[in-house]
Amino acid sequence: MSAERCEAETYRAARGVSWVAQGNGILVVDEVARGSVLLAYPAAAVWDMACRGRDRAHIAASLRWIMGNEHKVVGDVVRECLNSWILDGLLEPADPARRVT
Amino acid sequence: MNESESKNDKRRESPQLYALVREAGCYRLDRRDFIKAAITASTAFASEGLANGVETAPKSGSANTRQGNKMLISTNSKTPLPLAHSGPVKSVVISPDGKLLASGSEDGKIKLWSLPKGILIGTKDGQAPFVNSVAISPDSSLLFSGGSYGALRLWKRGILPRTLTGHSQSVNSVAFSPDGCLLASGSSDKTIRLWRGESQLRVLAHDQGVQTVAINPDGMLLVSGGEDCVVRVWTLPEGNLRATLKGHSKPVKSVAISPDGKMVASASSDGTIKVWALLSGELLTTLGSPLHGVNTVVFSPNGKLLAAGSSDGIIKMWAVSKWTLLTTLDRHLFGVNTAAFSPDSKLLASGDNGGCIILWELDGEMRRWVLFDLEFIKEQTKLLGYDQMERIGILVCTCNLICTCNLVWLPAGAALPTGAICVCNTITVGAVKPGGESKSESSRTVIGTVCACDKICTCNTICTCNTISHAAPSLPTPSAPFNDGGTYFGGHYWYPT
Amino acid sequence: MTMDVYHLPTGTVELVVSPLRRVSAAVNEAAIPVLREALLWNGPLPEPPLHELTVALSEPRDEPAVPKGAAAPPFLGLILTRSCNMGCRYCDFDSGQSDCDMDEELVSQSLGGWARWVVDAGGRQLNLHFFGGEPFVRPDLIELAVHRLRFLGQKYDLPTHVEASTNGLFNRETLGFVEDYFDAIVLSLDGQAQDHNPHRPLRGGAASFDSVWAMAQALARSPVEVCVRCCVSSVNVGRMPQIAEWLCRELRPSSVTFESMKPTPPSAAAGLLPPDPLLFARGFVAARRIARLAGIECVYAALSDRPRHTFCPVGQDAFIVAPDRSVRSCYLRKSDWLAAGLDMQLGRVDEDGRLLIGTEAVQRLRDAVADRVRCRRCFCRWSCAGGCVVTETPPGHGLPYTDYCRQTRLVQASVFLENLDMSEQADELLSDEQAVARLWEHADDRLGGGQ
Amino acid sequence: MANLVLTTACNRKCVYCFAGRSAPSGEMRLDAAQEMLDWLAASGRSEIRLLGGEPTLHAKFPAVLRAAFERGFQVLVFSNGLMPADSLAAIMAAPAERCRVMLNLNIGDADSAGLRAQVSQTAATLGNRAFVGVNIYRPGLPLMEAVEFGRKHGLQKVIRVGLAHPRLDRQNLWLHPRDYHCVGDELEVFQRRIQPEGYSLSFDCGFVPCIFSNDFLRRVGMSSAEMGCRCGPIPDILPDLTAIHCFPLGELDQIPVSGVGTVTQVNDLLKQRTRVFRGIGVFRECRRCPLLESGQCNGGCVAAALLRSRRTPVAVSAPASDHCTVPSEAVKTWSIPYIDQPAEFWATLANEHGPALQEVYFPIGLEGIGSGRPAQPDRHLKNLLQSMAVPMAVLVNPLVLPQPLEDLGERILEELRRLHEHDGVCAATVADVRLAERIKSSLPAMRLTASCLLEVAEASQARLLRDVFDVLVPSTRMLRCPERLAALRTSFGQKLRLLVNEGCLAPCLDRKQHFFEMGTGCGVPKSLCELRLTRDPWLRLTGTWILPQHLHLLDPVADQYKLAGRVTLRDPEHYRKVLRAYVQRRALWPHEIGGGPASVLSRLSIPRTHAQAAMACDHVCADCRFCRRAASQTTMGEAL
Repeated sequence: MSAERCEAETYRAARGVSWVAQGNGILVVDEVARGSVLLAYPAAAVWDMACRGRDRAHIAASLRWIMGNEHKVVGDVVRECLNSWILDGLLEPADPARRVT
Repeated sequence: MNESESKNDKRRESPQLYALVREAGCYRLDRRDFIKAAITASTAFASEGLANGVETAPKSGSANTRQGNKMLISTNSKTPLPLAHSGPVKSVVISPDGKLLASGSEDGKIKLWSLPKGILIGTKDGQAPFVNSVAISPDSSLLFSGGSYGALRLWKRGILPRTLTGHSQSVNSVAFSPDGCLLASGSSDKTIRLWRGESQLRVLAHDQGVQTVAINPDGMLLVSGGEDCVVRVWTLPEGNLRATLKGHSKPVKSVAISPDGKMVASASSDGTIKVWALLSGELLTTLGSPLHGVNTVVFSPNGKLLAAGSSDGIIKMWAVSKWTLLTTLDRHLFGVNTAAFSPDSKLLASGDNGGCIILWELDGEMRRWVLFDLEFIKEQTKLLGYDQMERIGILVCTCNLICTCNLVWLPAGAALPTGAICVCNTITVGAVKPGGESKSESSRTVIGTVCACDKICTCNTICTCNTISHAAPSLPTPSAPFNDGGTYFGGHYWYPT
Repeated sequence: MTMDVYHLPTGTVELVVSPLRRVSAAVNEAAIPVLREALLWNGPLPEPPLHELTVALSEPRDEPAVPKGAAAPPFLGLILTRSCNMGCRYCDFDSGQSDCDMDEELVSQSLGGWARWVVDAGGRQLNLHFFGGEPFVRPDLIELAVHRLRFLGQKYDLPTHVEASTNGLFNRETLGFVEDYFDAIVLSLDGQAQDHNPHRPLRGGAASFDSVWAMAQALARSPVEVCVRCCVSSVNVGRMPQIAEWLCRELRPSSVTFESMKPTPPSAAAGLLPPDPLLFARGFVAARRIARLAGIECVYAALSDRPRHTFCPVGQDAFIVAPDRSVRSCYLRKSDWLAAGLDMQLGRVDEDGRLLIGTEAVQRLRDAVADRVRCRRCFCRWSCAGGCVVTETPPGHGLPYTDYCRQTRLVQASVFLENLDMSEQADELLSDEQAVARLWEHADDRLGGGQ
Repeated sequence: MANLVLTTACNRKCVYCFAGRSAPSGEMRLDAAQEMLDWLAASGRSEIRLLGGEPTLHAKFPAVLRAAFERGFQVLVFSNGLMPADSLAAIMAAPAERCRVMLNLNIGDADSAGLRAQVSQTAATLGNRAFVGVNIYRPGLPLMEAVEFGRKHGLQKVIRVGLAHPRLDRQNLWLHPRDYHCVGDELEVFQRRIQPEGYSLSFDCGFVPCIFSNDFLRRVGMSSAEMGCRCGPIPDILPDLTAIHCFPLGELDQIPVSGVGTVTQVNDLLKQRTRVFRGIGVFRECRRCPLLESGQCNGGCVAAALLRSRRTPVAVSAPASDHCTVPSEAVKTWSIPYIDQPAEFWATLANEHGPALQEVYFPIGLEGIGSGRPAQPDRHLKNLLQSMAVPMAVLVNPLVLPQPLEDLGERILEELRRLHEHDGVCAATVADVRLAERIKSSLPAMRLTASCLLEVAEASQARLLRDVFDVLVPSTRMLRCPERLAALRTSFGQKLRLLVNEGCLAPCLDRKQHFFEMGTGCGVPKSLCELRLTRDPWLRLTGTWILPQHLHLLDPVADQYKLAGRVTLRDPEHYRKVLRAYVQRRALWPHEIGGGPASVLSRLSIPRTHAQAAMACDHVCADCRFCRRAASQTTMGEAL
């Protein structure tokens, strides 16, 4: 996928995945594969914003402020989180029509 | 009376304290306690049908077992009862119109209960650590209470309570004259003081502390009894000693005059009740067994019955004509301190040392009622024995998690509070002598008073239902670390000593 | 050793109160000289009825000392924006402010700097509260701030707590975010439609009750704790008990706070007057009884069961960051506290994210709130503590009681009587005009003060 | 027990109803109901409940009732009181103790006079066959109305209280978790008032222990664990013969019942389905709560917990087949006792069982210390150790050290060091925590196992032993509670080894005396148990062994298994037969497996139904008639 199309893409939780804010992280539960994972920050922020329909660019920008001065590695944190979740089947790209500006 | 005049006579009044609160009302409780306090209050209202001030559906008509704060005692065995006071009930009295029962207790509270429904109308703070005696005026409008530190207070509906100062020590007994204009108060400062309205008329001296006073129906004679084991008869209103009735070997706890004014009964800690002819002072009869001290004696208004409550919790009832023992009422778990008949002699109210008030119906269905105060029913679980699990002690397999004993758990490794006794059967080193124990006694390892097991106490097993066929452990008193007959279970327990 | 014993005529009984010793009592008029003689000129201990009270009142107790040393901020306030989507009739925060909104960098830096400050001061929880105009006008900043806070919470291994004061006008998506991450919401709701709409119309003047009520009910069904803040003016002062009963039945919030409206130019223009102190006190006492039955706490800001020097963040070392990077102790506008002759500025957030806090500014504010002339002689000295230092007791304030003082004294006296289990006397006080007048004119409540 | 949803039709519209649309509307055919009853009987269940909408509206309700009685079931009918006459007559015709009715009363809201009269009329006819049930959907409900209703009609003195739970689509009226604490306090005050009159409370699902005080839990005779773990499948079987976890979670997963092994297996599959949500909890504070962490509470109602989560509904259609197979037998490893056989015997065992043979454990050979066992012949031990034919482990569980650890500690450590360096023994089972600490510090390479004699049964204990021991053998008395074993395993964090053929009646306090006498040789081991078992022969059924044919029930929670009985398995042939049966899961009877008194005395055969029931029974054996009846049926009677 070309970079900017990938940047503009939004996501949503896959079917059968539910998540709840738990402590200072997020507990993601996959009802089908019957697994659950507790996401710590900054992954939790990426998940939260992804599920609320923010696109990659907005997530990266916000993450820079969220992590404060450790923002140098923001770019690949976002990419790595999103890709791993998509591979695990927790996250799926929302259809482009539902892009949230 | 113009403004300044009312101001001056207010100033000349004796100083009065109406109410006192330490830990000034903290109205910002933690939300959960706040809810608890409110819920109890609201359910109390709900039970009276006044939830949030809205009248709920009226109760079903049938004579059910619970009305207001009165509950039928259905079991015949002596089970623990819900309590009316958090301390011993020292005095109960029923108003001449039969509509009000006042009870004074050592928790410093005076509680007013409406009869016959038995609803708790009000709780007054007796302004003294103990309230020893209460009396209601013949016109049922005034209530007098005598308490510790010489507190003698007059309560009247609608006006603020007033204190009659004079006694230096605790006031043990208060009695109205039948016409209601004279009040007698006996106190441990060896004096009996007579009051008319709020002013003091006369002071009569006794050798020892005065325990009880009574005035005869025509208001001409006053009978008093005290620690000098003697009953004295005084003339009223002059107050000179008319007779001294000797016979008791221990302090006289209570005196009562028969409605026809001919006889006076005195109850004493020596366990006997002596009935004297009031005018001649001659001993008519002696009742009761010298086993337990008798704390109260009272004649029924119709003159047929004499009731006496003793410190073993049993109320005995005699027929006045032939002094035959009619019935024994045995439901109190603690000593009976006080008793009072209703004006129609159909109801007897009795209060005991545990804070229980029981109403005995003397005719018709002969039912027993107990008065309870919902608000404070929460704290009384320490006294109420909770229903023991009737698990017999045969061996069990992987058993469940019911704990039948009143022990307090600590998570493994937790520090022992100071002064607590730890009883645990950890697998410890060197606790058992090489010879092992005899077969008969089960091989439990007693570790003495302080837990000697290793630093990490691995014994926090969840209590299993008991195993060896001992009786289910009775409620261990804090002094005895754990009951001898019962078993104990794995776990790191301590008793709050 | 402080005297700290106050006495107050309430018409039927005399109220004797010692807040520091947490003792309150009701006595008759004749007992006052006896107590005064026993306590002030250590005369003989009076006999029984007053004996116990005198012993309690003569226990030595020191006044709480003014805090010294480094600032220990209980919470961080963020004024994300001064703009607001409502046009409340009594609000003089006209949204056309110059120092408009915060930017992301300031939000991130102020949270980072403040978290370090709390960790150094040994704090055990990171509390964040959103002030402003209407914080939810900028949901993106809210989202950023909350995630930043939780990131810091995870970094320093401290639990986090997020609250906001809001007017309840936010959309469903923001509601989702609030349900997930917010611990408490202070919702401004001035009663039912007939009370709320005259006070709080939308910008264009349209009624706002329906949308606020829908959002309130959604919040009530969420795990967020809802604290309702009800502003009382002459319009709805008569309906306080009904409002309390309706809230407890329909919304079951965790607490209901009643505040009297402060007169402002817009409110005068709209013809809204502050509530009459006596009517407010009657309404509050009745509302409090109803709320207690439903197990819900009824709060009046000036009541407190613990002695304190100040009833608002000022003087409690709170850091409130405004959009102009300044760190201040009060969320009112700068022009307000400058007009009152006070400088609430504590410091500022510098460019690379450090909090520069002037320790002498913190100490100056602590001392400023600690001693208010008018309050020295009033029995609400340790609970109301002078009210708002900007509007009620600015420096150089006069001695006579203002309407706010009168209202607070009456409410406090009634609540004391209620706690003494003398509700009838409280009702008698509230219904007896002369008794109220006498209480209000009672210049010096101190037992030793001139009669 | 199990719930049969006979029909979804209902003649009332309760505001809080969470049965609602979770089940496809319809009525269970009579033959389907009979098939279900047979299946439940085969699964060893003795009690069923008839639910629905309103079960008594089922066209052939009397016939269903008769079918249940024919199969010896205890029946409990959940009804709203508006019963057709024939159903009421059928219930009245049934024997009183076999058929009870729970009348679900709508207290607090304004029932029409007609409705209330009809319910009262039904209650009056049922009398003490019925008891009142109440659903709490808001705080401040007048609970006393239920007691007065029960008193007026002479119903049983039991009030069943339940919380109204939310459906996943949140369309019904449910009790919000923020009001749980108010309801908890109301129930405490209510219980206090009705207790003197002999009324007792019974609790439906979804309650959590933190809303009640310890006093209250004691008074209702429940531990915090019992109050906390009430959310679990029963299961509910819908008219189309699919099983669901419960009504609120109806749409989460439906498992077709026909073809599945037993009810317990269906329950396990449903439990696995919701296990993943257990960590959420109904309150925000649940995540920091020690009760949840220690397994005493499983976070209350999952449906209420799911309120806090963002969910995308599951529309996965479960393939019918794969849900019905019994979970595959994972290869489990075995720790087996050393008997004095030459190295060849162990070599044959090793290659026969291969990876399944974890280790052979032998008692430490120090004179005077003993392993709580009489001295065993160990002629071949030395060369078995040298031959390294099979991994070895040493047993150091001197239950009762004759001297304090301070003097014995050094000798034990030095012996272990010798075994470790010379003979390559790198595993030890220890029964004393301080001893284990010393071994861990001086011999870090040694894998330590916590012996079952430590009586580890509580999650907080397991957490403490986490950094000292590598494997934990829990107390045998909880061997039959898969939930508690799972909780223990999570809090221990490492491996769990279950001792399966230890027949000892776990909490028997004579056990220490028994081991002590064996260890010091100054008594006869049988002397203690025989006395008790002759008096109550049925107690042998309460032994804690798990037979090979029932091991699959423990597979989900066990990492390793252990075989005990070094004395009773002395004969090599018998030893190999028992080991082969356990590893390959072929049926055996208790008297064949050896280990513990229950089997030593005489032949004992256990009916399959009894073994199954023992896994799911409430373990209150003291007054449980089930084992007594089973004992009379087995051949044990004449054997003794």
